[in-house]
Amino acid sequence: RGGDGAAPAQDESGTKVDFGVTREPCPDTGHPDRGCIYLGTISDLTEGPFKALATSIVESQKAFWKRVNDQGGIGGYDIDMTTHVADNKYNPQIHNQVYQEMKGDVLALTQTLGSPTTAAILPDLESTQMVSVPASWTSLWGFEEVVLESGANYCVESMNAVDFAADDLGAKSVMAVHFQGDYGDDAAAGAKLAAEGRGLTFSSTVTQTGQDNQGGAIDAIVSAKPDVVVLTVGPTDAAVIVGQTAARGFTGKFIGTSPTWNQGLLASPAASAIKALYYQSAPWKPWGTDSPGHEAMRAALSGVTPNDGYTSGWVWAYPLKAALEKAAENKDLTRAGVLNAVRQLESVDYEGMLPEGAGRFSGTPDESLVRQSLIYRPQEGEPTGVGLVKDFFTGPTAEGFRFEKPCYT
Amino acid sequence: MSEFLQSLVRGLGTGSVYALLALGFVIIHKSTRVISFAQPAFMLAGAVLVAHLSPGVGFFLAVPVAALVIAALALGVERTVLRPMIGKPVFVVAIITIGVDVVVRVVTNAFIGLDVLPVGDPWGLTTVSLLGVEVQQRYLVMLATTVAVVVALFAFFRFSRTGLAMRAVAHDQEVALAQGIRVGSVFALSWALAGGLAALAGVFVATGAGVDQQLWVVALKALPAVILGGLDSLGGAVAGGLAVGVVESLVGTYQGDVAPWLGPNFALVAPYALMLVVLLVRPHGLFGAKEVERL
Amino acid sequence: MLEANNLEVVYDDVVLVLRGVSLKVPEGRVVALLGANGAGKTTLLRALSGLLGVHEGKVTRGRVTLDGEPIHRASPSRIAALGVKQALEGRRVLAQLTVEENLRVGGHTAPRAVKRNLERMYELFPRLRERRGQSAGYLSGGEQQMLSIGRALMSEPRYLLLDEPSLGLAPLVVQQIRDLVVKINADGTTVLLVEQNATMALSIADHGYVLETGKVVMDSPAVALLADEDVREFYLGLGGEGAARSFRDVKHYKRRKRWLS
Amino acid sequence: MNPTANPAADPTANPAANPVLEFEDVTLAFAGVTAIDGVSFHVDPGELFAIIGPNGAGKTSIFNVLSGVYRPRSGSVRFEGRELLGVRPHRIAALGIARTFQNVELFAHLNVVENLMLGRHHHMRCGALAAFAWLGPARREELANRAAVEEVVDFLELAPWRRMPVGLLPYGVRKRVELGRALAMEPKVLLLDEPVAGMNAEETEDMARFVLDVREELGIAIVLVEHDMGLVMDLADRVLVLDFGRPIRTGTPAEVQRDPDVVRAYLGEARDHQGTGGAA
Amino acid sequence: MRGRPELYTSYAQDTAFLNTRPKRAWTGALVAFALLVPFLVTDDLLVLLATGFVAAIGAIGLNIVTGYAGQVSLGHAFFLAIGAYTGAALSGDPDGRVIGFGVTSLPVWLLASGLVAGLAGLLVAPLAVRLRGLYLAIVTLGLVFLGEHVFREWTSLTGGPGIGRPAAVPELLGVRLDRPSAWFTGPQQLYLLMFVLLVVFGVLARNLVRSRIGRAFAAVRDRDLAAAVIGVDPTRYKVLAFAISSFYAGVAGSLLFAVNGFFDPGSFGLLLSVQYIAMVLIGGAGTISGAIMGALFITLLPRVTRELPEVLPFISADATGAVTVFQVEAVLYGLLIVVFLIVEPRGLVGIWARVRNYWRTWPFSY
Ligand SMILES: Nc1ncnc2c1ncn2[C@@H]1O[C@H](COP(=O)(O)OP(=O)(O)OP(=O)(O)O)[C@@H](O)[C@H]1O
Ligand SMILES: Nc1ncnc2c1ncn2[C@@H]1O[C@H](COP(=O)(O)OP(=O)(O)OP(=O)(O)O)[C@@H](O)[C@H]1O
Ligand SMILES: [Mg+2]
Ligand SMILES: [Mg+2]
Repeated sequence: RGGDGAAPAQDESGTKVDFGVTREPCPDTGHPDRGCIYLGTISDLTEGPFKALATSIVESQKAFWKRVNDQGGIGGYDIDMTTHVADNKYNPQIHNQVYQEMKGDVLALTQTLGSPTTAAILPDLESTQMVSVPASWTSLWGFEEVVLESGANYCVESMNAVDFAADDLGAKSVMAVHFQGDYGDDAAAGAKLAAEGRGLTFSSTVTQTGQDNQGGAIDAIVSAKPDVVVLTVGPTDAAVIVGQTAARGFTGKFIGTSPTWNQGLLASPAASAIKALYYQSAPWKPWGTDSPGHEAMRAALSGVTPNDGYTSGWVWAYPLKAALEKAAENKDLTRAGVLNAVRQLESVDYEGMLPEGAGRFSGTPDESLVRQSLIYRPQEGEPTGVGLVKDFFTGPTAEGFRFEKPCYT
Repeated sequence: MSEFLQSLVRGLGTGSVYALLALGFVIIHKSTRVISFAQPAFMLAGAVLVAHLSPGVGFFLAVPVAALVIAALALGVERTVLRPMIGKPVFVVAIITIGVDVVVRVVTNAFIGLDVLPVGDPWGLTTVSLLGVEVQQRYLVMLATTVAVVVALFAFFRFSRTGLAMRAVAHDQEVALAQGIRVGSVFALSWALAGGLAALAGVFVATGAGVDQQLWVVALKALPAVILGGLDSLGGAVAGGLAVGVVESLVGTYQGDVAPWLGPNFALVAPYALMLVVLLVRPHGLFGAKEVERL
Repeated sequence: MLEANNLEVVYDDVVLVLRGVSLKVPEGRVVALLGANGAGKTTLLRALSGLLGVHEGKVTRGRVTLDGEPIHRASPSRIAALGVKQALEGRRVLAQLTVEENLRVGGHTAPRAVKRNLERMYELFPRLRERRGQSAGYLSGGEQQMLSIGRALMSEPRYLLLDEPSLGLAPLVVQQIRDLVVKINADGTTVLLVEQNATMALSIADHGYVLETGKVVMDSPAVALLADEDVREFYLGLGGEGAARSFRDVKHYKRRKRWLS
Repeated sequence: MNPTANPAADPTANPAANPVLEFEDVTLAFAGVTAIDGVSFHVDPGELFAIIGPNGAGKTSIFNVLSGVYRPRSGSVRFEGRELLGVRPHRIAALGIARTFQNVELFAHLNVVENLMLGRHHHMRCGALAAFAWLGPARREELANRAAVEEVVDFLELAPWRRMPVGLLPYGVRKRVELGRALAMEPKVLLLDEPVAGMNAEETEDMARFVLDVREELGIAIVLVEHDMGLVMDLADRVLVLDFGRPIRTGTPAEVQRDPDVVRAYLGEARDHQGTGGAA
Repeated sequence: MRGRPELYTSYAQDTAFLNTRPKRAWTGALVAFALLVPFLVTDDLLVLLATGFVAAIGAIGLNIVTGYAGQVSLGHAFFLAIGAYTGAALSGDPDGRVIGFGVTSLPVWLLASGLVAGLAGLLVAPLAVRLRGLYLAIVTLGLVFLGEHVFREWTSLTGGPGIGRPAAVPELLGVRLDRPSAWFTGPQQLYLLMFVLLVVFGVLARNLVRSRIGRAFAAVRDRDLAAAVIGVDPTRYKVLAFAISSFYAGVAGSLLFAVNGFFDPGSFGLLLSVQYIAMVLIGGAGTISGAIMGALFITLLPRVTRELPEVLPFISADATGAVTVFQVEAVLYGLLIVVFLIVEPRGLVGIWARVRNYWRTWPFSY
């Protein structure tokens, strides 16, 4: 055989469909009168470094799409995202393999986790017009038509963090301590742009995941003594870095990019240092916020231990929902139709979870870029361990930034 | 100078954890000639177990309990999976231990949950001043524990028949059997010991921040340590472990100034570079026994 | 009495090596077991000492008994503890261990007597005393053979199964081994002696068996075997008339006679 | 075997004048042991020279020096006038010294033919690229050498076991395969280390026959180490007796046998060594 | 000669590549079947099989040094990486983000990848020949870690970890094989390409191992001291085995990611090396066909374990619960390897030998 099968067809209401859309109802949504749209999920679910985050994203999106179905589905269809879930072990090759396996059976991807992994399927996503939702905030996604990004990317988030450091913490020197790869490099690039723009001394150090691998970063921080360190690492690594530098007498501040935080840090040996030195930047508000979206999420996920992985998964799903709705409206639920719908999205209704105007996928990357982020501090008693310091703001650097290419390459 | 001393002490601290891990590898190798790649999983399991136990029973009870439980787990693995492989090619057995590692680790991961898990140790990041050098308490504890464990092991191997029996089993199982040595018991003992040591090491690694899924990676540092020391030498394992810790720490402190062209984080692979250099000169590590061969 | 009854042994589930072998080793005696290479002598010893498992071998029929108790299902360590000990064929020294450590390993089941027995072995084999601290792997072939025998004696077994002890030993030492067997037998150890050097074996044995391709083809008192035509010809290397032949004379004719083929 | 390849048949060689092998005042020591202590001897072309002595006297060590495995502390070893000390083992093999080993050293996972083919390794030239392609020269070379090996198989009556991995062969056959491998090398000197140890009378006779055939049909000089005095006394032209690494006597079998030192150190009293099969 | 097909009348027949009639028949049938496969199964499976064929080339290489020459190397990932980066750099876009020379012709970069990796093997070999057993294994593993460090830092070549770069461009005679053409889909073309390459490299390796060189490898493996004394230079052949094995690794490395089109330095860790060792051992060390079977087994196993939970009723297909289907998959993967090796330590080849022996002697045991 070869090839993926599915030829374009029309359903009874005249909507065009091809891949991943069936007239038969979804296996377990309980609406026998509706057809089914299948969405794929490729995530890091067993051995990889992001397992903890990934599981909550998946669970949250399950709840998200269930809510969509409960509210009547989209264009006479229910959404199924449980049939095609695959584990990529954070390995590009496995990612590609499981993608190949599911690609003929899904209309779009509601999650493709990781940058090198997603990069491994990107040419295929483009050529098959498979709209997909990343589980990351890389500035690169702003330039990929098929990839639906939400909120401020790492680059912008760090720009705002540095601006905050300069304006509110009076910092004169900044150091970026980061993982290599899209996550850390993107954030470090933003921090650098902002530091240079604001005339701060800037330095940067790369580090790797693993508790006993932070020695280099710690040595670098302790010897350079920057006023503020912008951290883009994992939670345990952050605990080691903040804890050990403090133990060695470092008194500067840390601002962590969103994936750096985990409320478990408040119970770690580094807790006191973290409470004293640590700030947390974020693209959107945490679990416990009052907004229609947050409330809906908490209702849909009642019973889970609060964690902002859930929040992220939930927010990320909105643009895909909007695109599907638009496509249904256009009576074209083919892949091409969905991509076309994305091109028509002037804004996405995030139910208050992101500021007005976010999700303008019709514009150029510079136009659609979300430039607002927030700053939090660790605070015991809050559901995810952080309390607000500075509400959505756009720092001067991000404000004037011309977004013409990804921040890192 | 104090920078140097601090770096050295930190190196010795982490090095003692590597030494504990390396001892596990060496003990298993001594009796089976196999490198057990299941050690990382046992280490992770030990740390996770302590994290779950210590809120209930307290850290100091949780540690021995966890070490025993993991020893029992290792024993079970040996009994079911390794026992049938007695006398089979060592590399096949090594691959089997990798399979075991995957299984144990995946199962353990399920108990880590979404948040970083603290192990509940009393030391935190408190430092004490020792001869003018600021040292974290936990490093001192690690070092002391390692010394105690090593002394106990040495005594055990020196004064019991078992040490010799282990070596006999390792070199020729048929000969050992013919001398009335219970090969199975020797295997079981070495796996249990190694499992317990791994659990202990896991707890120590996790004292600084907490347990996460990637904790097991630390166990790989024991590999250059055992090779450096010599695969069949307990003393070598300790020396190798400490050397790896110290080299890592000192390179981390000074390489940025001395040899920046090696790239950031060269410290993390420095033990491997050291291992390559040492083995060029001594093909059996610093204290390993030469292969005895003649025509 | 150590006894094999109608024993059948299979290797790897396919290679049938012993086909119904029966043999008796009465307490206090020396029994010799002769047979060509590959006849199954070593296999029989393994069956007696429980070491078949290491070689993927199994007793598929028949049984081995020690004083009437079946032991063919027992573990080698248990059989060794009961006092049946095999000195392995072919100098299986533990090369990495020193000479003395090798001997100590041999005394594993008699830890209290190790010191005394070490002294005894060094007296028997002075060569080993000289080499006591050396890695056994560097010993000469004959020295390794001595070590292998010494190691078996270290635990003072009740039944000693010796597999080709004279292999590669100098004539003088072969005499010593012969005397040694006589002596330990006199001291109460029962010996089952597998030998290619049939002259030596039969000269000290009470009884002898001849094994050919997995079957016992002769089972008689040693004196009777010594007198047997075929044994004289094939195992003792004596011509029909009883005179020693020169190798230079035999070289141009070939004989291929077997009892059973 | 291939008679034209037989070096001893080379008319330009002058057997009477030049010994093939000269061992001169060699001393070899290991930590604590002097394994060879000032030993000298020479072997003439076509001669069967035996070395005997108690266990640990240094016989195998002499072989190891000859084949380049051990490097003596002092002395000189010459083969056809050429100094061997410092030459690496595989070069020495290529020069024409082949040997068998006390503990059979065959390549256990290879079959008989492959083991013998390895004996011909240095007669073959094909490199990696030719081997990959298996065309022309590589293939021709393989077949030609294969023919030579089959002659050895015939000569030593190994045909029934040709395709068997040697690890599964009976001990006696393995010893014979080892001899075959040495012969396949087409050596000028053959070193045999205890070729009949562990064999019964009949197998010993077979081996003796092969050794004599090798000598008579191929004219190769042979150095024999053996504890079976029947064999040594019967076959050897001259015998060297060692004790503790030192030579105590060289002479014809008859002379050696009567020497009281030899009897005391090695043979033992009160035994008739003539004609007893087996190892005594 | 009818009725006695196994009787050889010349050494040439005896040493021939496929020396018995059943072997010829089986091989023919297998090749014919393999050529039909692209028209029978879906693209995702073809991609997987193509990857498996490439892995088989790499496994054959590892088998040469490990199975034949007895030098257990855990450094295969390092040589695979060198091949992968050589191929990718040579065929890469000259104006791209990372180093590229625009030489897209497959034969050119394929050969170059092999040669560069082979050269690296040659450089490492002097260290390797001094070591044995586990020492060698772990020292070569050290190579992998050092290599990872270099690849992480050399971002202009590798794109950096977590970012990566495009892989080698499989272009043959001006045709991009990874893109659909008039007659075939991309995966079909890649499948056929990899299959042909596997056959070529498999036959070459087979030739090598039955030559004097292959025998010398085996001699060095079984007993290197004795090998030297009969005229085989152990050092030379250990070095040669390393170089050839690395050449194969280089070739496989350059192709491995051409199927995906993209890779990052994180792909070349301990895990990859271990997978290759597993391929060799599971297939059966010291046989070419074993390496191929082992490579296919390891490549296809995850796919099988992904399918398994669906047919095992007691496992819920839940992605997030306490016991997720993915944990079950991962555990199954580990367990299958363990159980397989316990049951048959000689690998797939051992199973084959058993089956054959069984039928040969059937219905008689013994
Ligand atoms: N582990 C094994 N697997 C398969 N076959 C075996 C095994 N061990 C021995 N054999 C076969 O069993 C037969 C008998 O072997 P055994 O070693 O018992 O003979 P033996 O009489 O001791 O000979 P030798 O005088 O050579 O020591 C031989 O044909 C041998 O090939
Ligand atoms: N590599 C080595 N290292 C240390 N000692 C050695 C080594 N090789 C040999 N020896 C010692 O040298 C002495 C001579 O050994 P060699 O093997 O030459 O004896 P041999 O005459 O062949 O004895 P046998 O008849 O028992 O085989 C022995 O005492 C042995 O222990
Ligand atoms: Mg035997
Ligand atoms: Mg000798």
